[in-house]
Formats: sequence, structure tokens, C-alpha cells
Amino acid sequence: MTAGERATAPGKPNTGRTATADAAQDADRTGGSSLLRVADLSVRIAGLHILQGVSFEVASSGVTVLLGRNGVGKSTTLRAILGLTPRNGAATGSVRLGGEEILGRPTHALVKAGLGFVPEDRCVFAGLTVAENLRLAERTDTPDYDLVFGLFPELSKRAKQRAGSLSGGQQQMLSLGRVLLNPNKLLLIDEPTKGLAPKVVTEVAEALERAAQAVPVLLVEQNLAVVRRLAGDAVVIAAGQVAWTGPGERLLADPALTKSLLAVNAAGGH
Amino acid sequence: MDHPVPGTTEAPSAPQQRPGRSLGSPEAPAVLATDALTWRIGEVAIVDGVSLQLHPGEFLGVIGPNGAGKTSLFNLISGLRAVTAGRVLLHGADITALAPHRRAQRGLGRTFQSSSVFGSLSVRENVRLAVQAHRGGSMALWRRAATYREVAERADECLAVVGLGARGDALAGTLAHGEKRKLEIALLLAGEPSVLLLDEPMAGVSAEDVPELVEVIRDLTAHSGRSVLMVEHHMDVILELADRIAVMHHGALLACDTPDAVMANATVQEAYLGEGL
Amino acid sequence: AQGTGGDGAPVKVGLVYSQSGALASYGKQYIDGFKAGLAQATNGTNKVNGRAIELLEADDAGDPAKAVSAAKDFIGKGVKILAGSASSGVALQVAPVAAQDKVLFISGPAATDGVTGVNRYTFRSGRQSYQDVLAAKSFIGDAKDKKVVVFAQDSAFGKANEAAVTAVIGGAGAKVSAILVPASATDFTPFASQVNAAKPDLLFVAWAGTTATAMWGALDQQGVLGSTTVVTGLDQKASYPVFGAAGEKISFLSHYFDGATSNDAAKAASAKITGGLDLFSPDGFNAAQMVVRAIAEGGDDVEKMVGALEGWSFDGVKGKMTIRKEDHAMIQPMFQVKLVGSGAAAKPQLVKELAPEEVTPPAVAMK
Amino acid sequence: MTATPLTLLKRYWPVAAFVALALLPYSGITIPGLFDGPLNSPGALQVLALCLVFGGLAAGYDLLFGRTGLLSFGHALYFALGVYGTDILVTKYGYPLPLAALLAVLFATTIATALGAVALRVHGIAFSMVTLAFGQVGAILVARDPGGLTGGEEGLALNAAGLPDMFVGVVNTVNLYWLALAYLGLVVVVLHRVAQSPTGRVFAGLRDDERRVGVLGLDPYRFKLVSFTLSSSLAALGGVVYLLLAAGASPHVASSDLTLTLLVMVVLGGPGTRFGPVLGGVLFTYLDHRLTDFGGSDAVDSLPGVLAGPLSQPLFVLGTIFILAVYFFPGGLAGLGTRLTAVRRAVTSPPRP
Amino acid sequence: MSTIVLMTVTGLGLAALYFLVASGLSLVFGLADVLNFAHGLFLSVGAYATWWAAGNLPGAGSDGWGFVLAVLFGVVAGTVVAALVELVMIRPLYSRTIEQVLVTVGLSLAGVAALQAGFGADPRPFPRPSWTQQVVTLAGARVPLDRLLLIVAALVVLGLLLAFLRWTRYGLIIRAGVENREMVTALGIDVRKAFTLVFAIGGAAAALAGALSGVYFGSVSPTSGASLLIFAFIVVVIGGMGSVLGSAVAAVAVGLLQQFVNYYGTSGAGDICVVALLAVVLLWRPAGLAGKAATA
Ligand SMILES: Nc1ncnc2c1ncn2[C@@H]1O[C@H](COP(=O)(O)OP(=O)(O)OP(=O)(O)O)[C@@H](O)[C@H]1O
Ligand SMILES: Nc1ncnc2c1ncn2[C@@H]1O[C@H](COP(=O)(O)OP(=O)(O)OP(=O)(O)O)[C@@H](O)[C@H]1O
Ligand SMILES: [Mg+2]
Ligand SMILES: [Mg+2]
Repeated sequence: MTAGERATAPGKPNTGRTATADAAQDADRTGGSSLLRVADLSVRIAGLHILQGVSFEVASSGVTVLLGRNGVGKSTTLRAILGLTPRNGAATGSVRLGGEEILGRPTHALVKAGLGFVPEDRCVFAGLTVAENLRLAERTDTPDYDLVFGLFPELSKRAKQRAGSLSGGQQQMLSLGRVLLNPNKLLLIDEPTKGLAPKVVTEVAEALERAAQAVPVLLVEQNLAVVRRLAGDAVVIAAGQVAWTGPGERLLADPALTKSLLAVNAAGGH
Repeated sequence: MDHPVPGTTEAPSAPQQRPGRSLGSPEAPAVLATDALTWRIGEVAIVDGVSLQLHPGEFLGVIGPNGAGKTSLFNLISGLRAVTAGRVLLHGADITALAPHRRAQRGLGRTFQSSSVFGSLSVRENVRLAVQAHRGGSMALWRRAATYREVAERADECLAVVGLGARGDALAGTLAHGEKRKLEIALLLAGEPSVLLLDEPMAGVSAEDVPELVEVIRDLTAHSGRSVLMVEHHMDVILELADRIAVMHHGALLACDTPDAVMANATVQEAYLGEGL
Repeated sequence: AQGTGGDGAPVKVGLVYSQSGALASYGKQYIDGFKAGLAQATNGTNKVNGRAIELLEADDAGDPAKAVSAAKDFIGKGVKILAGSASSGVALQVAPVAAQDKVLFISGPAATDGVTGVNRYTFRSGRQSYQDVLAAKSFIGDAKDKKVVVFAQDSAFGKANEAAVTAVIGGAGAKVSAILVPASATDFTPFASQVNAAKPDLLFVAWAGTTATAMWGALDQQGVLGSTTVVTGLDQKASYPVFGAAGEKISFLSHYFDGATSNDAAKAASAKITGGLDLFSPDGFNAAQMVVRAIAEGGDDVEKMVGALEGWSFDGVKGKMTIRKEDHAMIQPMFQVKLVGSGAAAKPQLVKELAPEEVTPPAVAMK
Repeated sequence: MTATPLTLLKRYWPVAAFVALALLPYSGITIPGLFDGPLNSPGALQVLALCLVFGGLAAGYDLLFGRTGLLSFGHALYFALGVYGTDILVTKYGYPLPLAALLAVLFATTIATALGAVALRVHGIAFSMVTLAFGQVGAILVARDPGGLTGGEEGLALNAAGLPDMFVGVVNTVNLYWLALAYLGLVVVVLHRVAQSPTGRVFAGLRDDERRVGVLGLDPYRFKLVSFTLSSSLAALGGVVYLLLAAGASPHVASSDLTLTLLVMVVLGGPGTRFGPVLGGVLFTYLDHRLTDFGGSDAVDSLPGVLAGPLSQPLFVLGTIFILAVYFFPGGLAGLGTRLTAVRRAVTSPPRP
Repeated sequence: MSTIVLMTVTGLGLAALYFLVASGLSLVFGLADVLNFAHGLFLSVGAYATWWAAGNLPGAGSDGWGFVLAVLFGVVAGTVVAALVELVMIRPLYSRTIEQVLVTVGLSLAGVAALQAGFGADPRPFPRPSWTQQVVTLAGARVPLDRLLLIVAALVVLGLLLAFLRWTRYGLIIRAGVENREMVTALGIDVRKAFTLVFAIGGAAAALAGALSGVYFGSVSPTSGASLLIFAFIVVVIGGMGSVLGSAVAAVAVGLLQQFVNYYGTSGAGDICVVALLAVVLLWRPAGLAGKAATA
């Protein structure tokens, strides 16, 4: 099934913009200033065709939100961009960062080149202390501890605590803090509010908002409230393909559309 | 609604065999009960003093944010993890110390959040293995498995129920995601369990297939008075199927009540559904 | 064509010995000795009664199973004489195979007493453990009421030595006890301490393998070597340095070392073997002499070969060799030796030659 | 389906191959280079028989490794129990061979059940290590020659007086060959039937996902123990045949090296496949025997020392072949067939869109 | 009393030797998940290189600084070989753990055979400073100095490894990599370098163990690595794979147990007791004493 068919698939709303594999068309919308272009990205894992030709762009400022139901492949998209497709899988297509093809380059090189990544399940190193976790993430001689500790004072208070014993919210802060230490061209952040108490969700959202003023962000987020607060552009993935792209507000303003695309109640979080 | 589930609009017409909410009463004997069930890793309580009752024929939905401990709760009930404290009771008997297969023999069946089928066996072999497991797990080494007629027939029945009849010869590892989920349900069916634990059966199932799968699950439970504990993030599916809803948060049970009451519960609103912002 | 079939058809001799594996250097000494012996016994013609001797060689890599396969292969190819086997395991397992098919088997350096008298088709061209022990006994003079400790590997080799010591020295009135050490032991201090605790008059050490240096080091460090007479067998040249400083405190018995004798055979062998003779060169040399004798007298008839070898005496590299008729033991001289110099400079020096009669093992019944 | 010759061949080729192997001693073919005598000469038959025995052993080990997913480093122990058990009963106690073999295999099976019951309580690499440790104890005991039973490092030659005449003497090597072939055939048939039996299905399930098997209501432990015991008794039976071929027992058969060798054979052939392990076992054993000749050959000796040295060491060549096999035939020799088919298809038919 | 002191000190010497072999094995297993059967080969390489250097390298010898230089050469050789093995043989099989283990099995077979071809099967006398063969009297026990040398070396290596893991950036990377390799990459770190480094460190530790085992045994032979490897495996598993401190504790337990049982029990019961200890520990704590963690 091609992207074209997908857009007119029965049962799909025709209210929003339909997806298209033609990246250039999208470039107009974002004023031509796209930082990252994903074109026809396909991922197969263990024989499953998980992404089937995904194309979208990330603007060079603000937050671009990647939306979709559980298991459609949002995390897989972020991971494929970063070259983290598992060994029993393969990614094809094109990913360009500032015009340069980056698909297939080793992850560490991409991160060094300025792609900061906050993974879905936080992945703090449980056996290391908070300070050690941060130290490990340093990529420059002048890591911006002021910014990180300013955003998350908790982290400086708990510098000697083992990361494994932090609460989920604190771990999330640490995970964010690790990328914010370094200058980045683009942040890839996967569900930063997952499993967090509402109060912490608010804090994280605020932190993201501030971070996004300096660095563009590609964000995967299920919590529509957070999306509402942050989103510039939105990209919706369904059944392995891009089902909708457009300004986030437009998507959220239309509950029927939201519900049909995301199968989550627009009122709620998850 | 993107994938209208048949019967959404007529929720009260839930099958009669399912006494439903009326059985939520405390005096009815529970088929499955947990008593202050706790699982700790280090100092962290992943499951924290959960006490639940599942009544005969009841469909209990479990919701909660990611990482709330739902899957962990299932792991404790099905015996894949050893509890730190508390008890699990099945049909009134304490099964806390039993091995997973013993619990399964007593009628406890489960699916996994991430599809778990035997990838190197064919679809049919998968189900036959499950049927055979249910039929007492004979240790015969010599007789060809294929000669067990009833096993084969029962396996084909199960496959037909979930609509995989035509895929019997495919290697399970090569199935599409939704098909794997169906196969898992067929595996579950084969065991003829009296209590089902379903961990996000809809995850990864394409929208078009959701109604079909909902029907399969409804069939599973409707005929036999089976009781079900199901984790699901699709609220509409939960609301469609569940008699009661349990809400988990940070390992603890936040609420356990009728769908309406749960949806109206302020704490639940805040912790799970709620507007943090 | 039996017996006198001197029609010029070559005689095949199968040599199964270690070309690779742990005993490769023994194998090399053996084959060099064999070829030198063959040249000497046939006056360089490589022919007996006008028939050429065709050598078939196979590597057993120290593995009896490989040796048996090679032996069967050779027997299948019409070989009537098998020789070789540096390892006792190989000798013990090839011997019955040879007997089953009634071919002559001349075992090589394998020291196990078990080969002696194992069957009427099996001979040996080297010494056996019992002769080592008899040589060791020569160091203590009157054994009466002496306390003798055997320090040996907890293995068939070690146990055979223990049994021989008990029979030979214990039989002469000494009190014999044994400290058996696992061959895999890494640290020998506990065992050296046990020796000290036992306070022996004579310590007989039977050790083979890669850990010898550590074992000697431990005995020396715990003061054993200074406090009692310690006897052991001298191994091949390459092992002289392993004793380190301990070497000069040990009394050695020797099967053979380069320079122990200077008879005709030894001279012939020295001339042929580059690098000089070593521990098992005489065994190969003897084997060749025996092969030539067997063919000369027996032709293709194995029974005649056996008859020709039984009771035969000849001049080998070590001196006068006699094949005892009853059990095919090889009666031969042994040597008392000391090492002078230590480390790489260590050299054996002959102390005394023990006449064959002094070190004659008791006869066993032929099985 | 009509039985064309081709489909018949496809279905019955193992039977045909078996018959061909059984008739082999009646032919006097020589294969220059491979065997330096006719195939029915005792030397060639002996090597072929050893190949067949190890083919069977590797297949039996694969029941554990490739089909149940258990990596044991102590399999040699059960093989050794078969070898030494039979040898001791025949040689030291004068039992008739069939009875000795039966008792030895039963004993090995009992020990396997007991030790398996302990080792299977742990999983993954810990299981491998516990089996390694048990195997090591076996090797230590054999080397230590308890009660003079095992002969220690010298091994224990088999007393031919206790054997039926048909297994004595070089002319009867052909009987040993048939015995080895029968053993291999037995192992293959047993494994084939087991693979198709309900229990075999559970083994495959265990290999894929043990936890899932438990949740289905089957006790993984029990089934793993069955696999372990069955595989071990096949090894013990192989030990009996090996004993007759080698005409004696030597401590090498109890060493962890032997288990590693079996692992190498299985991986070389293709774990979990029907004939891969057999192929691996046959090939490895053949090379192991022939390489000793190769090492001493003039061709090798004439090479410069740097090459000639290592090449004259069979284990060097085998180790190297094995490493290359891991890189270049990840599925083993058995996987090679399907890969070649894929290549052929890709070459002959146009690529699909 | 003097016997107990002697057994304790020599038992600790044995433990030190086991630890030196096991530490590298454990590190490699912890980070790379590779049960390295070729570790014994690294050990032999270190031993043979030291032996060679003492005889052939200008300035090196069997005593004083010459010996230190020879050992240094051995350690460098072991390090280089280990790093090469990682680069050439292990890295192409990245994340195919079973295959990696199989390759090391093949390497251990081929490597020993190659050493045998190069240096012969017979043990070669090892150059060692004469003072290592002296004894010092401690509470009436004649304690050989080489055991003290081993103990000191093991303590130094333990200290260095712990300090390296705890205080250096690469140590941090390795500890983190043991937990979650992929996430380390996602922080912009080339974890493959850390792999090579870990192999190199493992090789260095093994080579040092090889050189010191040469001093201990007084000779080197191609198979000496393999015979120590089995006990090192047992130590690693008892200690908990990946834990350096766990290996140290396990090595002490194994060394002392073996020594005392060998003295007081029947001959050779020590080995069997060690195996029993392994079985008991694993049944009681399947992950070993320390579980999987790179420090403690
Ligand atoms: N390593 C893997 N092996 C097999 N299947 C995988 C693997 N990783 C992901 N998948 C499958 O790919 C699909 C997409 O997964 P992905 O994690 O990208 O979804 P997602 O959109 O991020 O979902 P969620 O909202 O739950 O985070 C899922 O069906 C998942 O099961
Ligand atoms: N073996 C384990 N070790 C450490 N932490 C664990 C382990 N298993 C689960 N956890 C943690 O326990 C928490 C609960 O996990 P669980 O899988 O039960 O959540 P869940 O409610 O099923 O979430 P989801 O909706 O995402 O499936 C998570 O924070 C998880 O990281
Ligand atoms: Mg995701
Ligand atoms: Mg879950």
C-alpha cells in the first residue's frame, strides 16, 4: 500500500491535510526552514514491516510533535533516525539533517553531531550516581550545568544518589538533564511525561518549553495536554504511515479528528 | 469514532450470562483474589499492596499510566515473578507459591503485552502445543504429535474462532502483529481457562481489526462464565467490555469501581485521565 | 610366501607414535632413534634378506583412539609389525588390537608396567617403571626400617610407582607411605608440608607433566630437599633446567641421557642424530634392531618373529639388552646421575651404572 | 500427489542414503585424496565408523542445544559413562557385552537424571557453568583412577575376551562400521520421531520462549529434564559404540574439550536442523583424523616454517575452519543449502518488484 | 599454627592467581556479554612473550629491572593480541553473542595449537628473579616470596581496576555499558571503543597473570592457560559475572577452600569441593555473589 492510497483509505477523515510522501510540499508549509527531513522511511523488524514509508519534516525551531496510537511506530521512528534499529531489523529511506544524509551513520556520531536523544523508558544508569550519569553525558569541555540544575534543582540535591533509587519523575529529569548539558541541533524526546504524576508532568512540560526556545525538538507525546501546550507542528502516524500533518492546534481543536487519528480521548492524557 | 465497536451504543445489552455489576457485591465468592499483593525491587515497590477481587463471570478492566505496575501485577498473579508480600487466591485456594504451569493447570490463562508466540513453530503447531498442554501434557516421545486427532481438531477450532484458520501453516514468527495477537488469544482459548489475564490485547492491532478482536474477546467470555482481568489503554474498548474498572497508579490500587464511578472519580481524573495542565 | 619368502617384496612396518600433541618431543626422539637403529642394523641398506623395509608412519597425537585407528589401518594394509607409542595409554590399547590380529607390536617409550606380559605378541623396546624404582632403591643401601615416602601424581603412573616402591623397597623392610597429588594441582605447598610432617629417610618423587618446576620449587621452599634424600627419574634434556636451584640437591635415576654410554651403538646413533641423543633415543634404536631381527628370522611369520625375539640379547645404545622370554620385559642397565650446574647450564653427570641384573623386575605371568 | 521419482527421492533420500551407506563395505571403490585405501579397507571403515558415531553424538547433543535451547558444557560426562561403564564391566568384571552396555547406559541415564535435576534449577549461562562443573568432576574422577577402575591417564583397554567374535579383529571392522551406522540411524530416527511428538513440540516451544510454555500449563523443568536425560542416554549409547571402535577408554572422552568439540560439530552443521549436526559431526571427525596425515604430509612440510608449523597441528586447522564457518555460514552447513537455493533463484529469476 | 599460616598465605597466593585471570574475564563478560574462551590464550601469549623477551629483548632479563621490562613486554603483547582479537574477530559479530562465544572457542583451540607449533609442547623454563624462590619465615611458616608477589600484584590490579571503573571516564562508560549498551551510544559515545578497551584491559590482566604464573610455575607451556581458565570461570561465575569485586571475593573463597581441603582432606578433594561450592552458590543465588554490576 502506498502513501497515496493510505490518504484516501476508507474510514479516514478528509478534514485534515492528508499525508504525502512528497516532502517538498511540506517544506512550503514550514516556510522552507526545515531542519530534519525524513523521506520514505521504512523499518522492518523481525520480518514485520513496522514503518512503511514515513515522510515528514521537523522545523528548525519550536516543537514538532509525533503522534499516534500505542505501537504504531513513533518510538521506532525516533530510533531509526538515530540509527538505533535493532539488529534483526533494517531501516531504509532517507533522513537528512540540514541537507546531509544521516541514515545509516553510527548513533554516537549523530549524537556528537548534535542530535540529543531522550529515550522512552528514560534509561538512566541505575548503578551510577546522578552525578556520574551526568558526567557520562558530557560531550564538551563546558557542559551547561547551570541550565540543568536551574531547570531541575532536585538533581543537584541528589547528585550522590544512585539513579536507580530515584522516583520515575526524577529519573525523567535526569534523562532530560543529560541531553541538556550539551549544545544540540535537535532534540529527539520520546514520551517524557510517560508514567509521571500530573504535577511532574507540568514541570517537565515547562522545562521542555524552555528548552525548545533554544533548540528545536522532535517530541513523541501521548499526553494531549502537553501536546497542546508545546506543539507547533504535528505529525500523526497510523498503520506505519503518516496519516496527517499540520499545525498542532488545528488537530487538537477538532476532537473528532483527534479521536479518529489517535484513538485516545482528546480530553484525557493516555 | 474511528472504529465503531458493534454494540457500543447498546452497552446495557451485555450478555445475560454475565451477571456483571450485580456480582460486584462483596459477599459473592471471588474466583481470583489478591490480598495486599506487593512486589519490591530493592526499596522500590513496583506493586504496592494491591487487593482485588474478581467475581465469577466478571470482566474487570485495569487501567493506569505506563509503569503503574499493571503488567507486574499480572506477572505476580500468573507466577512469573515471586511476590514480596501478600497472597494470590484462585477459586479460594492460595496459589501464591505455585509455579506458573501449576496455576495454568488450575485454569489461569494469560497473554503478554508484547506478543509472545513460538516463533519457530507454525501457527497450527503453536495452538496444538497449547491444546496438548491443556490435555495434560503427555510426555510421549515416540508417538507422532500429528496422530493426536482430538488435539488437532481442537486446535483447528481455536484457530477458526480467532479467524486464523487459513494461516495454519505459516511460521508464527512471520505473522503480522495483529495476527500474532489473535494467535495469542487462540493459544489462550486452547487452554480453556476459567480466568483470563489479558495484557493490552489491542496493542499493535490495526484500527480496522479492533472491533473484530473485541468480538473475539467478548465471545471468549460470554459463553462460559469466564472471568477476565484485562489491561488496556484503549478506553473505549475498556468501557465497552468491562463491568468494573480498577485503576493503578504508582503500584497501588487507586480505585476499583463501576466505569461510571471511575470516570467520575476525581483522583482518577487527576492521576490517569486527568488534566495535569 | 611364509618365512623364507625372500622374493624381494618389501616388508611393511607400521610406526604409530606422537608427531603432534603433548608427547611430540618423545615421539621425535623415538623416530630419530628408530631410523638410526635401522640404518645401523641393516648396514645402511635398509634391507633384510634382500627385502626392503617400508616404513608407514602415523601420528597418534597422544590419543589412543587415533592410535587404534592407525593400527587397524596398517593391519588392514598387511602390516605384520607395529611399533611406536610414546604414551602408556596408547601402548596399552594398541597391544590388545595387535594381539587380536596376531601382529607383532613393539611398544616404545611407554613406561607402564602393564605392557610387560600383556600378551605374547607385545614386546617393549624401553624400560618400565619397576626398573626406575629398582634404580631408586640403589640410593638407600639397606632399606631395613627406613621410612620411605612416595610423592607422586594421583594417576595411574603415580600409583604404579607407589605400588612398585611398596613392593621393592617395602619388600626390603622399609616403611612406605605415599602422598598422591592430583595431576591438576596448582599449588604444591600443602603437599610439601605433608612431606615435612612425615619426616622420611627417602623421598621418591614420580612426576611427569608441565607442573614439575612448581612442584620442585615447593619442595625446595619447604625445606624438603635439604632435609632428606630425594630421588627421582631424570627426564629429557629440555627438562634439565626445570629443577632450577633444586637440581643439585636431588639424586637422579636415569633411563638414559646423552653421554651415558659410548658403545658402538651409541656412537652410531650419535652420528646419525643431529642434536644428539636424548632420553628415548635408545628406545627407537632398540625397536629398529628388534624389527630387523624379527624380519630376518621370521620373514612374514609373526609366530616365528615372536620366537626369534624371546630371550634374545643384543647390544643396544644403553648396553646389553635382553628380552626376557617369560614376559617380554626388557632387561637393561640403568644409571645413577647427578645434575651439575643449574638453570640452562644444568648437565647430567654419571654417578654409577647399574647392571641389568641389579634392576631386573620380577617376572609376571604372560596373559 | 503423484509419486514422481523426484518427489519419492525427496521424501526417501535419507532411507536411500542409509541403504547406500550400509552397502558401502561391499564396494571396493577408492576415493583418492579422501581415503588412501579402498573404502572397504579396515582403515577407511574405521575412520568412517568413527565419523558416523560422532555424527550420532552431535545429533544427540543437538537435541539439547539446537532443539531445546540448552547449552550444556558437560555432555562428555554421559558419553564417558557409556565408554567407561561398559569397559569396566566387561574388562574388570567380565560381564558379557550386551549386559554391560545395558547397565552402563542405564547408569548414565540415572546419573543424568539426578545431575540434570540439579543443574536445570538455574538458567542460561549459569546452567552451562553448573554442567561444566559436573563434567569437570567426572574428568577429575576418571583421571584419579578410583580403585584402579579407570586406569587414570593410561585409560583402560577393552578386554577382547569379553566380546562377541564379530567385534574382534581387524577383519571385523566392517561389523563395527555397521554397528556405528545402526547407532547413527537410531539417533536420527529417535530425534525425528521426538521432534514430531508432542514432547518434541514442547522442546521447540522451550527453545523459543520458556516462560510462555510455563504459562500454557506445562512444566518447563520437567520437559527440559526429559530432553537432558534423553540426550545424555543417547550419548552414553554412543559411548558404547565408540568403546568398541577405539578398543578402549581414555580420559580424553571425559574432558570438557570433547563437549566443546560436539558444540563445534553442531554449529558447523547447523543447530536445530535435521541432518546438520550429523553432517557437522561426520565432517569434523573426518578432518580430525585426516588432518594428522595432512600435517605430516610433504606438501605441508615443504611450506615455509611459519605456515608449516601451525598447519601440521590438526587443532589449528580445525579451529580456523570453525572460526571461518561461524563467519561465513552462520546457519551451518545445513543452512548452506537454502542459501545456495536463494542465490540460485536470485540469479535465475528476475527480481520481484 | 604455622601450618595454618602457611596454608592461608599460599591459599591467598592461589586466590591472587585466580583473581588475575578472572578479573579480565569478568570485565569482558560484564560489558560485552562474551564468555571469552580465548582468555587462556591471552594468558599464554603474555607468558610466552615475557619468556621470549627475557631471552631476546635487549635490556630485558630474568632479574631486577630486566625482569620488569620483560613482564612489561609480555603485558603489552597480551594487550595487543586481545585488542586485535576484539577488532578483527569479535567486532564484526557485534551483538551476535553466541557466535562471539563460538569464535572464542575456535580461537582457543587454534591458539593453543599454534603456540604448540611455535614453541613445542614441552614446558619451557621460565626466567624468574631468584628472590621469588626464597622464603620468608612468618609465624614459623616458610612462606615463598612469589606468593607474596602474586598477592601484591593482585591487590594492585584490583585497586587499579576499581579506581579505573570508579573514577575514569572510560570506567564510567564501561559501568554504564554493562547496564545498557545502547543508551551509552545514544549519549554520543562510541561504545565499540570501550569494547576494544575492555578486551585490551582483559588481555593485559591475563598477560600479567600469565607472566606471574610463569614465575609461580617456573615454566610455561601452551596448555597452562587452559588449565587455569576452568578455575577462573568458576571464580567469575561464583563472583557474579561482570563484578570485579565479586571475582576477588570468590577467588579468595576458592583459593582458601582448595588449599585447606587439599591439606586436611584427602588428596585432590579440593577441586571437587570448589565445584560443589559453585553448584551451591548458583542454586542459592543464580546470579552469583554480586549479581551483574560492574563495580560491586
Ligand atoms: N525490537 C523489536 N522487535 C520486534 N518488534 C518490535 C521491536 N521494536 C518495536 N517493535 C514493534 O514495532 C511496533 C512499533 O513500536 P514502537 O515502540 O515504535 O511504537 P510506539 O508508537 O512508540 O508505541 P508507544 O506509544 O507504545 O510507545 C510495535 O508493534 C512493536 O511491537
Ligand atoms: N524486572 C524489573 N526490574 C526493575 N524494574 C522493573 C522490573 N519490571 C518492572 N519494573 C518497573 O516496574 C514499573 C511497573 O512496570 P509494569 O510493566 O508493570 O508497568 P505497566 O503498568 O504494565 O506499564 P505499561 O502500561 O507501560 O505496560 C516500571 O517502572 C518498570 O520499569
Ligand atoms: Mg513509544
Ligand atoms: Mg504493561
